[in-house]
Amino acid sequence: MLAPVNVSIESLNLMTLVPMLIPIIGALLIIIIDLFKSEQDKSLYVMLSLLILGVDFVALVDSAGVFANNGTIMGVFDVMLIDGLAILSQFIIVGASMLFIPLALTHKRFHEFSYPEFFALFLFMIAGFQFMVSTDNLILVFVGLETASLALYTLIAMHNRDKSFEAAIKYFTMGALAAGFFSFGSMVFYALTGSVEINKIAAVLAANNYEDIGFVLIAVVFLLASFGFKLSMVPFHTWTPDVYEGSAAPLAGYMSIVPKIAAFIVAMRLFEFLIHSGVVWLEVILYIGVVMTMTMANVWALVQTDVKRMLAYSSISHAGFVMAAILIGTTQSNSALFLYWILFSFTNLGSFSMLWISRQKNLPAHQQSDHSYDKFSGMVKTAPVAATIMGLFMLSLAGIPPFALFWGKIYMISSAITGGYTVLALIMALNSAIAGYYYLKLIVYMFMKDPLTENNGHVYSSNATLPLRTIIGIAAIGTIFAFIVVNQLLEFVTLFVYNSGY
Amino acid sequence: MLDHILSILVFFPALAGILGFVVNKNSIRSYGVAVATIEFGLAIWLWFAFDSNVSGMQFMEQIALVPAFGINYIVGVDGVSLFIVILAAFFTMIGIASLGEMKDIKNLIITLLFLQMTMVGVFVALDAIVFYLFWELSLVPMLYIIGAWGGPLRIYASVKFFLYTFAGSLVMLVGMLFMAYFYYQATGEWSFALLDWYRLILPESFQNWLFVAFFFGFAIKVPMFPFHTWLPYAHGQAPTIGSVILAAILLKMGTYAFIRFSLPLFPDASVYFMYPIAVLAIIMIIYTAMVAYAQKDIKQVVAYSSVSHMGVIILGTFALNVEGITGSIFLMIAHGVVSGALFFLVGVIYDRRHTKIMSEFGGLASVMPRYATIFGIMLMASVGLPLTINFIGEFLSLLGFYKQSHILTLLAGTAIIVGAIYMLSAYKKMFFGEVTHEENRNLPDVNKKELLALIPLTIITIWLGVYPKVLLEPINKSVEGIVTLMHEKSITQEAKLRIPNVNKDMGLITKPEREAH
Amino acid sequence: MFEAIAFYLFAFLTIAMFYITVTTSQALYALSALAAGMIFISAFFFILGADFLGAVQIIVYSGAVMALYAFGMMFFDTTRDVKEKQGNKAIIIGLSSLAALLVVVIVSAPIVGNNVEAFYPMVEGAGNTQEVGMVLFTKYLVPFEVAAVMLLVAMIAGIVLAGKKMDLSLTLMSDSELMNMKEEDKKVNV
Amino acid sequence: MELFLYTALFSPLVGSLFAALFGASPKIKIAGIVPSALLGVSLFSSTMLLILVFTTDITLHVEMMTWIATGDLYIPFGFVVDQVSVVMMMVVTLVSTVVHVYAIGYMENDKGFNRFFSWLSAFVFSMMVLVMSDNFAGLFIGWEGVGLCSWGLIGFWYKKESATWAANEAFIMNRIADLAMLIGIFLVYWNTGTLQYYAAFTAMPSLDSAILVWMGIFLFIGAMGKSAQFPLHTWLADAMEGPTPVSALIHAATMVTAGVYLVVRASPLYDLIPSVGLFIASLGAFVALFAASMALVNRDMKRVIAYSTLSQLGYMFAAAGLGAYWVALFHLMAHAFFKALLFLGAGNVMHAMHDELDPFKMGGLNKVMKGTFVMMTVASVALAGIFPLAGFFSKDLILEVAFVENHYIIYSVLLFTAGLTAFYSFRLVALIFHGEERYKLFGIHPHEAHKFMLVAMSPLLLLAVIAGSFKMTYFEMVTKVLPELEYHIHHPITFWIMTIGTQLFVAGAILYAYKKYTSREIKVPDGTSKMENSFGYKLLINQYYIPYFYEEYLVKAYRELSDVLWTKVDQKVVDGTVDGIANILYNTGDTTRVMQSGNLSTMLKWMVAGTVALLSLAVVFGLAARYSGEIKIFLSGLGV
Amino acid sequence: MEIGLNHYLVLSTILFAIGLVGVMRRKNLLMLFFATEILLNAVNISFAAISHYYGDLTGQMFAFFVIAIAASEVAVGLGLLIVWHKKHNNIDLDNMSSMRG
Repeated sequence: MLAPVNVSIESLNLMTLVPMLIPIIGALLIIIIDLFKSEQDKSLYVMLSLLILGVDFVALVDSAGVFANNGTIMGVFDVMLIDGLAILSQFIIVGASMLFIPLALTHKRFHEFSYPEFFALFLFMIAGFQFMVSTDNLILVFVGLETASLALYTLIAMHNRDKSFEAAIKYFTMGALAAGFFSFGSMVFYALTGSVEINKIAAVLAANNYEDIGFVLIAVVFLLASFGFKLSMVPFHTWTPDVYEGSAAPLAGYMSIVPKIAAFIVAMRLFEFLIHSGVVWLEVILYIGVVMTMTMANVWALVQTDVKRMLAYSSISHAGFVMAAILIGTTQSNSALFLYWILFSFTNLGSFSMLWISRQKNLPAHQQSDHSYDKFSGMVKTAPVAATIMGLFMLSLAGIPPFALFWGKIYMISSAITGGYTVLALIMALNSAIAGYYYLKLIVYMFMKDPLTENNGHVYSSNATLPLRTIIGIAAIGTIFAFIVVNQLLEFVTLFVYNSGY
Repeated sequence: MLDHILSILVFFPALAGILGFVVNKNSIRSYGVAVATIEFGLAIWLWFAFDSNVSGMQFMEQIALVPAFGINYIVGVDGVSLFIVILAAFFTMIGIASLGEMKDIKNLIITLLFLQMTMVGVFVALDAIVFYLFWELSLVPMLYIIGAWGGPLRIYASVKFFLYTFAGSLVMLVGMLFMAYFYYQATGEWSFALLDWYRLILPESFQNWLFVAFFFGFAIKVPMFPFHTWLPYAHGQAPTIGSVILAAILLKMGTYAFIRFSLPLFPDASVYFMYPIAVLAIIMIIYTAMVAYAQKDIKQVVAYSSVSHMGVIILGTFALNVEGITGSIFLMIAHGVVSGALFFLVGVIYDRRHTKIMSEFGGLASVMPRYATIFGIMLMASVGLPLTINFIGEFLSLLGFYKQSHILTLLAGTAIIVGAIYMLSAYKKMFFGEVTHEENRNLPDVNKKELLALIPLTIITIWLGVYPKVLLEPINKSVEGIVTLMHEKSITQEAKLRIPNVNKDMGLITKPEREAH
Repeated sequence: MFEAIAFYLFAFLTIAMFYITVTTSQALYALSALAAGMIFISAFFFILGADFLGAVQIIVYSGAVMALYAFGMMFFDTTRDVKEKQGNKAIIIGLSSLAALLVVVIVSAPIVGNNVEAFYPMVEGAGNTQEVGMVLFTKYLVPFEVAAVMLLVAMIAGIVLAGKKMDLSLTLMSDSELMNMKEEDKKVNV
Repeated sequence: MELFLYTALFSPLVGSLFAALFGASPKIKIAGIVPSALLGVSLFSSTMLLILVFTTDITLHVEMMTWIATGDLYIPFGFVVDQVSVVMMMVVTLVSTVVHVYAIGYMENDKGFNRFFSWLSAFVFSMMVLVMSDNFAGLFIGWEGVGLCSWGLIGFWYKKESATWAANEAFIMNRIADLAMLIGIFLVYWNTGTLQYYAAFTAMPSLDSAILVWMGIFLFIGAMGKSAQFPLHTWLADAMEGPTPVSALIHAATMVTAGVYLVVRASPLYDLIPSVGLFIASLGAFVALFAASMALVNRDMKRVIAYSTLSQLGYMFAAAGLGAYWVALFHLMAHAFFKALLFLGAGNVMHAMHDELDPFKMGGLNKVMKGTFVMMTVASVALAGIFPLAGFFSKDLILEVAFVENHYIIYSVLLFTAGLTAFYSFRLVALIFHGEERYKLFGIHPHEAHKFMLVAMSPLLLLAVIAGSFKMTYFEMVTKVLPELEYHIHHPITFWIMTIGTQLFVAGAILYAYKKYTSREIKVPDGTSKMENSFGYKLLINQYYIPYFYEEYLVKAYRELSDVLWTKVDQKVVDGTVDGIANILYNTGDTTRVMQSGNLSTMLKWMVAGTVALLSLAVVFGLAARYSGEIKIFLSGLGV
Repeated sequence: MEIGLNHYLVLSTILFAIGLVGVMRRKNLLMLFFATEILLNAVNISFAAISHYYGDLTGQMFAFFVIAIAASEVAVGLGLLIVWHKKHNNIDLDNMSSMRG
């Protein structure tokens, strides 16, 4: 017979669950409100979500304080792992979500926002991501990942037009394949070590001195394939441009940030110890993968005719750039990853929001897609402020100082140099130069071409409302004045990363 | 106020640019002139306050920016940078003052003010990252100026300009980060401060690698052969004001950076690479001069001539002695004035005829005598006639390099021949002969607004040619400091030999302090 | 011995079933084969002593497959073959057999079992379901709850996507159409 | 006394600037008068300085201000008035004053009157800087300055294609030499540490002779350009496109002699390197003959005189090269007077003939142009070196020098050239002033020049006649600075034989010329005569095909090479590479974007393919695991 | 003839490979979903086997959650399938390539 289990509530550290529970409860709240009184205006749900996320953020600040004092906390039968990485990434997840959600308050009506379920699913998704990053148990990672992904597929499809269905189906199907890869990889690790917890896997492997290197590699291959999919590394990236194009612009922007940071955290937890224990193969593979992802994505972005697709490829390239941090695997590089991603969130969300406020429902005849380059011709003449802001985001993405991404970029390249990856640093630098071309292309269209005849500038803000403008303003300010906060950010991030042992 | 004069110089135009958005379109020109004049006044004030007897940095300011990563906002000025800063202020002023009727003039003037910020910033920055910041940022306004107000190929030209320089400077950035890493290894602290880096003595192989990394950034900016092809496009397509500022100031960033970074940081590498670079410089001089001769477009002639002259500057820089480096700095200013003026002059005729093809002209000397005269003076300055500003620089640069190599100097000296060839033949095509095109017969001579820009430039050209001492003295002082530093830092025998020992009795570190009193 | 026979038998059967599933052009054959395969897999679970898992497998998949059947009926004329344009078969077969081969090469090597300890050992005398429950509600309580959320999400997603509201796309409607629709709604309500 | 120095130096500049004020306005007399008057001031000051230097042997040395000072380099605007420079100053100011006054008349109908005087005075200023400077850099200022003014004045009639072409040619050719000069200056600086004449020359004897040789060669190449020595001589004949006063002043009397002046100035250097001196002398002798031969047949009055100038410069170099600096300087001075006179006379003729230059189209002008006739004849006699005119003293001396120094080849060449000189000079005189009045065929009505122009020329006439008599005074004076070498043929019989022989030879040449060219058979040549078709004539009239060679093989080649460099190398190769890289990237994107076919099935296949690729790599690695050590070493090379 | 862990692993791998074939081969969305189910089930066998051989319950847990995930995926997948079918009246992947490049 089984002996009864006695567990004290204190030992469970239930507070580790608080940041995830808040959005779940919030989501349920939204469903319940809808149950009692349907047909509410979307603004209610937007503000409610914002509020919930705000509370979540405060809760995170609180756990950050606890972490700063006590170090890493394990909770609920050691499933939860609240370390610096978890906290930092949750900050990014929740912060980016807070920037995202007001974008629902558009001037035009779009299908998804008429559902209260949209907001509920959104909050569930956040919770899923939060679980995913704050554990080292592969089971919870998997479940969290799937929760978030399933919600995300739905959010994409809810935009309700052909392209978004297509995007959702593509994403979903490939996601299912990736899920298969993930479970296979985990299975091999389990077979090797009898555990699905990363720290234990690491311990057992180290104790075995990596004798079953073949098995380790199989596991790594499948896990790499699955996270390669999430992080859209070449050649697992193929969904990215299509999905971004198919989904609503802000969601695309969101997808370029939040799911990726979650995946980065897991990848960091999974691969870091392998790299440090001298699995050269992984190093080589990651090296190739990083370079391929950066370069090829850039090269494809060059030939795009649609701004959103271009931004999709560009975000692939940025992800590749950041992936280098995991390859380098020093405290500096991991800090650089967070710094980069925080700064990237502002800029990238800002640029996708700019696309969002210029979203048209009916495309004019000459326009092939929602956000083709032509559309932005001569924007500076008809909408100078908007053009300037958009230009700013592009410059920041290109890594022109002193805008936000520049600081991330130099810290990342510096970490490559410090880590001994000189060639990689050079490749990273040259890729930035290639990337310059397509960002510049938009600037060229906006600033140097003449406006199309029927374009009176209204189109660039046809979807704008005060909340949208506010978000863009915040993103712009964050992009321009990043240099003021970079130091604090850097110190904060480094402290958290260092104290988590990465 | 003097304590912060450099920051004011850097940020005043940008601030004014932002406020300029509010100014009405019809008054923006006056606003721009006013702002630029104030800026120029400040620059002149800086000159007066500048102590020529100090070889080190003056008016230094330091604000922590990202101390965790060793990035600080540090600015300072010495004899090397002082005059380029003044020149930048000057050119922006006369550039705005002489602007003709153009579309979107408001955007243009605001852009120019931002450009001014970046230009001044590059020359006063003493932190590598801050330097890089302004360096990169300067591309953006220029991109816009060329791309929005340029000729038919403007987009190609501007994008090429941007990407080419951008690519080069990214390699340089890697070099900078590497340098900081070395500093970190040596001292355990991150620092991008140039003066900190000066104290670092690197092993020779590292010096060479880093030199190459920096070289890419600088060489493309200069632009050195074979990285020069963006320049003719940029100049050919840019509006007058763009070409003027590009030639007068932006190109100087590269050569300035060689003196500010490459020489003192990597003295041994500088010696190691002296000959290859000199050979490149000579190719630049002769080859681009020949290409200039083949041009049909007067602006292209001036553009290629710029490259050719930049070759002399590079050569002077890599003379690695006081004469050569002083000469190259002086030539930077000289070339700024002269090529700026030449581009102005090309702009004058372009405004009237909307063509720059030389065969469209001919006989202008009788139609526009004043124009021809000023053009002639600038032409003679450009070919380096003594008592014009260019001569001093060219003479000193070549003189300096002669110490390093006789035969190469002889080859480089052909600059004065080939320069004369393309310049005189261009002048002949445009100004001499009978008036062959009817539309040229009644062209108005230079007007007051244009003279506003051209007369000061002419005066400077001759004044500084006759009395260069005002500039040479402070430059010389700072250059002596640099050469001393290089001599003391160098580790190879070869470098010790090549770089003269200027002050045999003075230690490097104590030098600035001693001279300050 | 029994184990070996059972293993090979069911191995053959599952492979055969799944092979049919992925190759047949008859939707109903595929469905049936899939269902059969699932059942055979549960047999492995029973062989391996994971009774609870076996039960869950049968229950879940019978439910899921029933649903699939329903859809299959809905979407296809079950009497006809499903036409699928096939691209390069060599790629498909090559890639998958290569994948299998490579993995098999490595996997067939014996695992070094050193240092592997059962963190959640099976307890003698307790039934499998009991054991599973014990672990599930202690160690895996959080994943379990998250899985509950996941199912909720899936449910909501299914409802939303399959719901009638999706028929009319607000995204594609122009402003005037939207206005008309609102007015009609009002009329209906009145 | 410094005041005189400054007035001598700067009054031409003031004059130039004054005239420049009216540069763009229509002709105004005062723009010519004021500069001329200021030149008079300059002449006066120079005279005062001459007297001062002559009487007191003071060397006046002033430093006006610092020009360039950096590192160890220190170059002031320093001026020195010593025996040598004061002679040059006298020559320059005197001839220029004359030419200025003359030009007031000569240019009276020219639109560019004001501009002309501005340029001309500027030239004088540059020339003064050149001769008065106390250092090489200052010399170079003047050197380039005269080059500039020469450019401006040759191309004065800028509407004429040939004039502007000649101007550019002159400038560029001079530039070639200037480069060598610059190199010479660099050599001086880096080896002596200074550019001041005095200090540099003091330091030179202790230097390695190889360095000195190089210095001497480079400085002399510089001189060759300015003095139009072979092979840089072609510009001088072409420079005759400029107004005649310009030719008189610049291309006869002053600027072209700057090279000689440089060699004389640098005499301490050339004394140390006799081998270079010999080369100079030989080249001088060669040029003397070479130029004279071209003058024999030329049908352009001014060009004939120009070749004559060239030839005389050859004499000067021959003298200077042999160490007889004072002789060279003396000939320089004498030559300045009679050659300027000759040119100005030619100017009168041109005026009279409405810019006709072909002497064959003239003839018999002595009837209408008495004054000019006299002057040109005297000048020609002086040029030919007939006793007792200036040319005799100076030129004969050079022959003596060559003889005494035992350079008999040089001597005989120079002697032969003297005959040629006499011949072509009087060929010209005969063709212009004697014989048939061929101009009538062309309907020209010649007239004598303004009186005041003739008056203005008279000082030159006077000097051309009497300059020789100053020989000894001059000798005493300049040898305070220059090596004091007297050249006496010790044996009086040899001396007399030589002198008289030379005189007879020359006189014979003159007579022959007269006989040949005053005859009534002289027609305007039409290219049919036997002589005109002879090889020698063709060779000479085409200037030994040297200009043709330059044009065909240097200028054209340069132009074509430039075109190739631009269109092929710069656009195709250099820029093509840059664009090529960009295009490769772009095309890679364009061709590989098919990977993104948009078909889900393909995407899934890619994903599986990626995994399989990783797996294969894993297997490869797994198999090679035991070689991991080697792999690591290999990868470390990649910076991994 | 002992059936060891490796046997199960190999079986699992083979089934997984069959799943991959399906994923790559199927152009019909519904049939594609079958293949993804096969992938997950293939892994489950191994989890159960490892769990059995190590005497550790974690594997069973994992398998349990995988089943849950598979079920959820079916729900969402079918939802998408229905939507698509409603609009296009087919579920062929080849008709699903409006976005490319």
